[in-house]
Amino acid sequence: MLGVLIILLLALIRGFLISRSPETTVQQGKFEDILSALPQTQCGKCNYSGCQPYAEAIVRGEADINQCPPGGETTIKTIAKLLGRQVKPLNPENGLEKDKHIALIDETLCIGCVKCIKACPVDAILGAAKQMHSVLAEECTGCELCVAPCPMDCISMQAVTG
Amino acid sequence: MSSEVHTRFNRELHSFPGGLELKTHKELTNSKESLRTPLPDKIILPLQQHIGSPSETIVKKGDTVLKGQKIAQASGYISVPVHASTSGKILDIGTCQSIHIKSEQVPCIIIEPDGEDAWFELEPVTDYLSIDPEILQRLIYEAGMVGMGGAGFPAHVKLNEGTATAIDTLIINGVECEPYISCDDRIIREKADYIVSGTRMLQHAIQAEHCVIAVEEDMPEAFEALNALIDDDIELVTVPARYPAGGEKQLIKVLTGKEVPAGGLPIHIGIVMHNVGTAAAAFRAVTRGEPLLSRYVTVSGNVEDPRNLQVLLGTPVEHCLEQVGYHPRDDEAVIMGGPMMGKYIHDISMPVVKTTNSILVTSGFNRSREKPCIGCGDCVDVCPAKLLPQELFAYARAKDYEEVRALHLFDCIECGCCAYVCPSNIPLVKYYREAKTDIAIYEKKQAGYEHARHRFEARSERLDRIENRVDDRFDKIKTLSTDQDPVEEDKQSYIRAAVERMKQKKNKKKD
Amino acid sequence: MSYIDKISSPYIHSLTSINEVMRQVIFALVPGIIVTTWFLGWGVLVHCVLAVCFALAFEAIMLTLRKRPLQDFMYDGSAIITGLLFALTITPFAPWWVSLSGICFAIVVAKHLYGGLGYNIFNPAMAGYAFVLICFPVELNYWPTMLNHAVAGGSGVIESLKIIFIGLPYEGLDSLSGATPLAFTKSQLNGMVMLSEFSSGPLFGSLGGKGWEWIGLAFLAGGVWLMIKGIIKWQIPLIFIFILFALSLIFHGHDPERYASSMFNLFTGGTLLAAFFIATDPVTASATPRGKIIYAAGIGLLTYIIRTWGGYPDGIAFAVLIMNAAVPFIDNVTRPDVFGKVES
Amino acid sequence: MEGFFLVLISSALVNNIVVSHVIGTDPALVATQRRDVAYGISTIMLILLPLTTVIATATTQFILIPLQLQYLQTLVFVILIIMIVYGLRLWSRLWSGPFGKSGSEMFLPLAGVNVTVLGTLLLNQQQDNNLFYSFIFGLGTAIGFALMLALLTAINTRVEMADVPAPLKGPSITLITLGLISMAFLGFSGLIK
Repeated sequence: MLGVLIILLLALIRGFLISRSPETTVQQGKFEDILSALPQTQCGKCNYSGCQPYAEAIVRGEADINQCPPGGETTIKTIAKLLGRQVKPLNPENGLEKDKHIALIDETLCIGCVKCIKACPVDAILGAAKQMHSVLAEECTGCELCVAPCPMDCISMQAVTG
Repeated sequence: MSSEVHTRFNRELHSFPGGLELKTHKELTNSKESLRTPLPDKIILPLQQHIGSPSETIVKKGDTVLKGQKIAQASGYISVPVHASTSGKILDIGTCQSIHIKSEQVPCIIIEPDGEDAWFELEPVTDYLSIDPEILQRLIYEAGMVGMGGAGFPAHVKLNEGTATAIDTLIINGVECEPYISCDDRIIREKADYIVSGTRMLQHAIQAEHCVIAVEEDMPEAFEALNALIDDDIELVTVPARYPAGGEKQLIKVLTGKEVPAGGLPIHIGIVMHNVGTAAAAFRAVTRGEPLLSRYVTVSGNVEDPRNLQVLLGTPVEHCLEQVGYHPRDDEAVIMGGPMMGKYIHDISMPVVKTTNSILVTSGFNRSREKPCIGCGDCVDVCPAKLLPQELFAYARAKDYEEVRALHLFDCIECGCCAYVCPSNIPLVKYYREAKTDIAIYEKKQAGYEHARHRFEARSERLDRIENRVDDRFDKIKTLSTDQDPVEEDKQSYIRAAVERMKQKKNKKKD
Repeated sequence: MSYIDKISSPYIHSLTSINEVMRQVIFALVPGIIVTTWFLGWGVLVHCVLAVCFALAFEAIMLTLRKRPLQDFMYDGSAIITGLLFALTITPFAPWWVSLSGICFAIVVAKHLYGGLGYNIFNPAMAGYAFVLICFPVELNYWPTMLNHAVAGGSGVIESLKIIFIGLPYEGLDSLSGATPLAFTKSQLNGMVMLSEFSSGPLFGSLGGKGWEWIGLAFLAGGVWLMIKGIIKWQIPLIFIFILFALSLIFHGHDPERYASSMFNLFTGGTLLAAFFIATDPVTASATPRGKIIYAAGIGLLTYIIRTWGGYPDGIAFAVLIMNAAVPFIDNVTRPDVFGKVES
Repeated sequence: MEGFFLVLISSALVNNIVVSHVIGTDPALVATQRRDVAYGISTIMLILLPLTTVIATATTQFILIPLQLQYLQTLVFVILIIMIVYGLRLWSRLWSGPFGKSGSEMFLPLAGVNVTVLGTLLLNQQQDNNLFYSFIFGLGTAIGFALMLALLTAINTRVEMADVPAPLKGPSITLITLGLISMAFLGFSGLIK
């Protein structure tokens, strides 16, 4: 009887302490670090809508660390180190790592539909409706998001040297 | 003899950590008179012979230039002009193979000499000790002067920084610690007067309080030549022959006992160092108005007549080698620079540049296979920067750049001592260079990530803002009519029409 | 990667190589092996041959399994050294399978599971020795007696082979074998017998255990030769010896009846072998200047503690292994300050 | 005084919680893959273990034994540990606590739920230590644990870069290392009876 009482009492104190204790886990502190290790192409190849949702998913433990093709090996290594996990090869379902490419608009075919401009996550395409569009090579992250929307298939990815 | 001088100036010598005692092989070349190299068929002048940004061409293809005429101007603070080393016609402005820090292909100007070697109009300044230091600096800058010891840091930058801070000591470095090279030894013996006057001039240019000329203890003739000319205003010191005693930070440690802060410059502790070659060339540039057009180059190794040459800048290496009897062999390599820090050149049509101190033909590069590191720690003992080469190597190979940086990779001077002693034959320096390059790439990438993220966030914010406003407008429109948005419909039809038009065009093209 | 990237400065080399270093170490071991054989019988030599053969065999097997080039690693001599050191630490009366299992553990577990030469954390020979010492304490307990070395029953070649491959003749065992001076001292001291009562006994010589002093001197000679050649550095052996010497001096001075003298500690057991050949193994020793000192001092301290108060008569193997485990940590905390370090 | 050193050395080295009693092996495996985790857990253990052993001993002596409730010992210990862990956490959140700004309190839950703490408490009870020796025992155990983590983490970073056969990479080679270290620590056997 007394034992039960003591256990109950202890459990009560414990419950009180837990309820007052703020909830953070080891992983949550790593969110910023993981996000900054991602290439910020917002390409969605990881099956998440952007880099931030993917970083959040990693922190929650939903997503694996090898789903970012643009970041490739370097990114995987960095995240693995941040989380103390084993490095693993890139998941081929998400895509393959390749050298940096940037989008190039074939200006003879462009009809000025602004669809690619809307798709670009970093505002790297210049142009206005019914005007020819052009890619700012310096700003392009090579996410390929502008390729699919183009009705003329006039956007191609070109490898960058250097 | 040297002890006398030591006591005369009470300079106590210190020692730097690590280092090696190497067989110098300087006897091959240091007792032979240097020769002027005849004009080559072609002069190739790379626009980047220095650390910093490349110079900009100011001549056109087909122009005729005179010897000493400026053909490219500096493109920034850390940059210098380039001058034509002889008179002739500009054959081409293109790219060439050259020894340079980062890339192998650099833009260059190719001159076809006319054989007359006609001088451009020169403007000598004789009262160099009484003019304003800033004018002196300007003259030296206009002459395209860079550090001639090997790194090629623009000389005027060191001088300018010198006037900005109070300089305690100017050190003129005649310590040639790399084996085989004797061009500094020769230039001191042959041009001692230039060096001593040049030293006084540089001292005036940076307003240094003290001035030291340092030579190595195995160059007694050079010491005597200088000793005969100097007064009490300049200290002449011999330092023990120990590789890499001629390294900037190492020599400062030996002479003053001070350590240049890691990641810092000698200027931070009130010291400026120039090579003896720079002093001589600077003197020439000011008193005779001749810009930097030629330099002493040691050509040594497996050649018939190893010796020092006075070579016009831009002369192909091949041409220099012809002067001393070179017979190419399969197991040999030609190296620009010394055997410890030089660079292998696979194309001997490459030109001699402002930083070329030596051309070496060696068969020593054939090394046995790389074995695993056994952690013997020999490299730790010889490292002059007090690093841990074996750990650097392990982390560099594992591409753990965070750790590599924590181990001070960027304080590595790539002197090669560690690789020299390594019993496992590991080319450690190669790994460090690769790691340095990779880190630079990684940082660029990371900066790109950061930039992209910034832009993405800005865009998201803007879209949010617009959406809110659009929503407001929609609400207004909705209250007015329930019809489809006319603007939107117009857009759609426009796109459809345009697509049709272009498709027809495309088809036409195909036909 | 173009051809140019494969050639990198420096283009000259000191021409030392692992093979050369290992060869010198093997040469330096020769006097020690000869003297040990002289005092402990042919069994020593038989074990040396056995252990080296086993070591090379396991090395070859592991290299083949791991698909590494045989010719690069077989001739580096590291397996031979492991074999020799192992053979010199076990008793010449040990059966052949002790060598087999010890070397197997040394080469397979301690060396190749970690990636082979250069990557092992623990000294293979000492890991192998500690392994057999824990697994077969009885077999390792019989040592040839030094009393009449030249004519001892176990010292003929045939006799030695018989003992190693068939087993010890259990009748007449006492005339053949006995405890090592270290083990004897330990058991006597544990039995509360005063040191002065037995230290003049037949097991003891002028410096250390009878005969052991000469063995120690032979290893000392080999070690000094290595130091002169610059193959091993002075820090590790000398600091190890100094710490052991100093500790035993203090305790011996404090109570000469309970603690053996410094000379006894140095010249008995594997002290000098360990000091010059085992602790100096470059792979498993610390590489930083300060780390080397801590590492060597640690081995000296632990050896003395285990010898004096622990359960094993000679603690060197354990001391070396424990310090091996600590080396990466020591290396991390003793990184030297970079040239021109800025005080922050 | 002699007892003090005996208990300290015994719990830290001779009967090391990680390599002699294999109780601490699990957290050692997890924590030694990364340096900051190892550091955090070690710091926490150094504070948590002495504290819990003392409180647990006090609880046993002043509550459980007088009330003849020893059979509840394990259960009470489990609840005690969680209480103390969350108490420490609350403390560090509200008044910066014993960890200062190191951020180590992040690892408190990790340290709290592992078996090492409970194991230490039970071992301590087996030895019938009084309050003072309980404290020393807890401290010694924590020192031994931290020492092992330090060694293992350093070894792991080196082994990670080694040419370890692929199937053995990661925790498996750490276990082998632990095995070899335990073997080395057998050298201490007989040091303290």
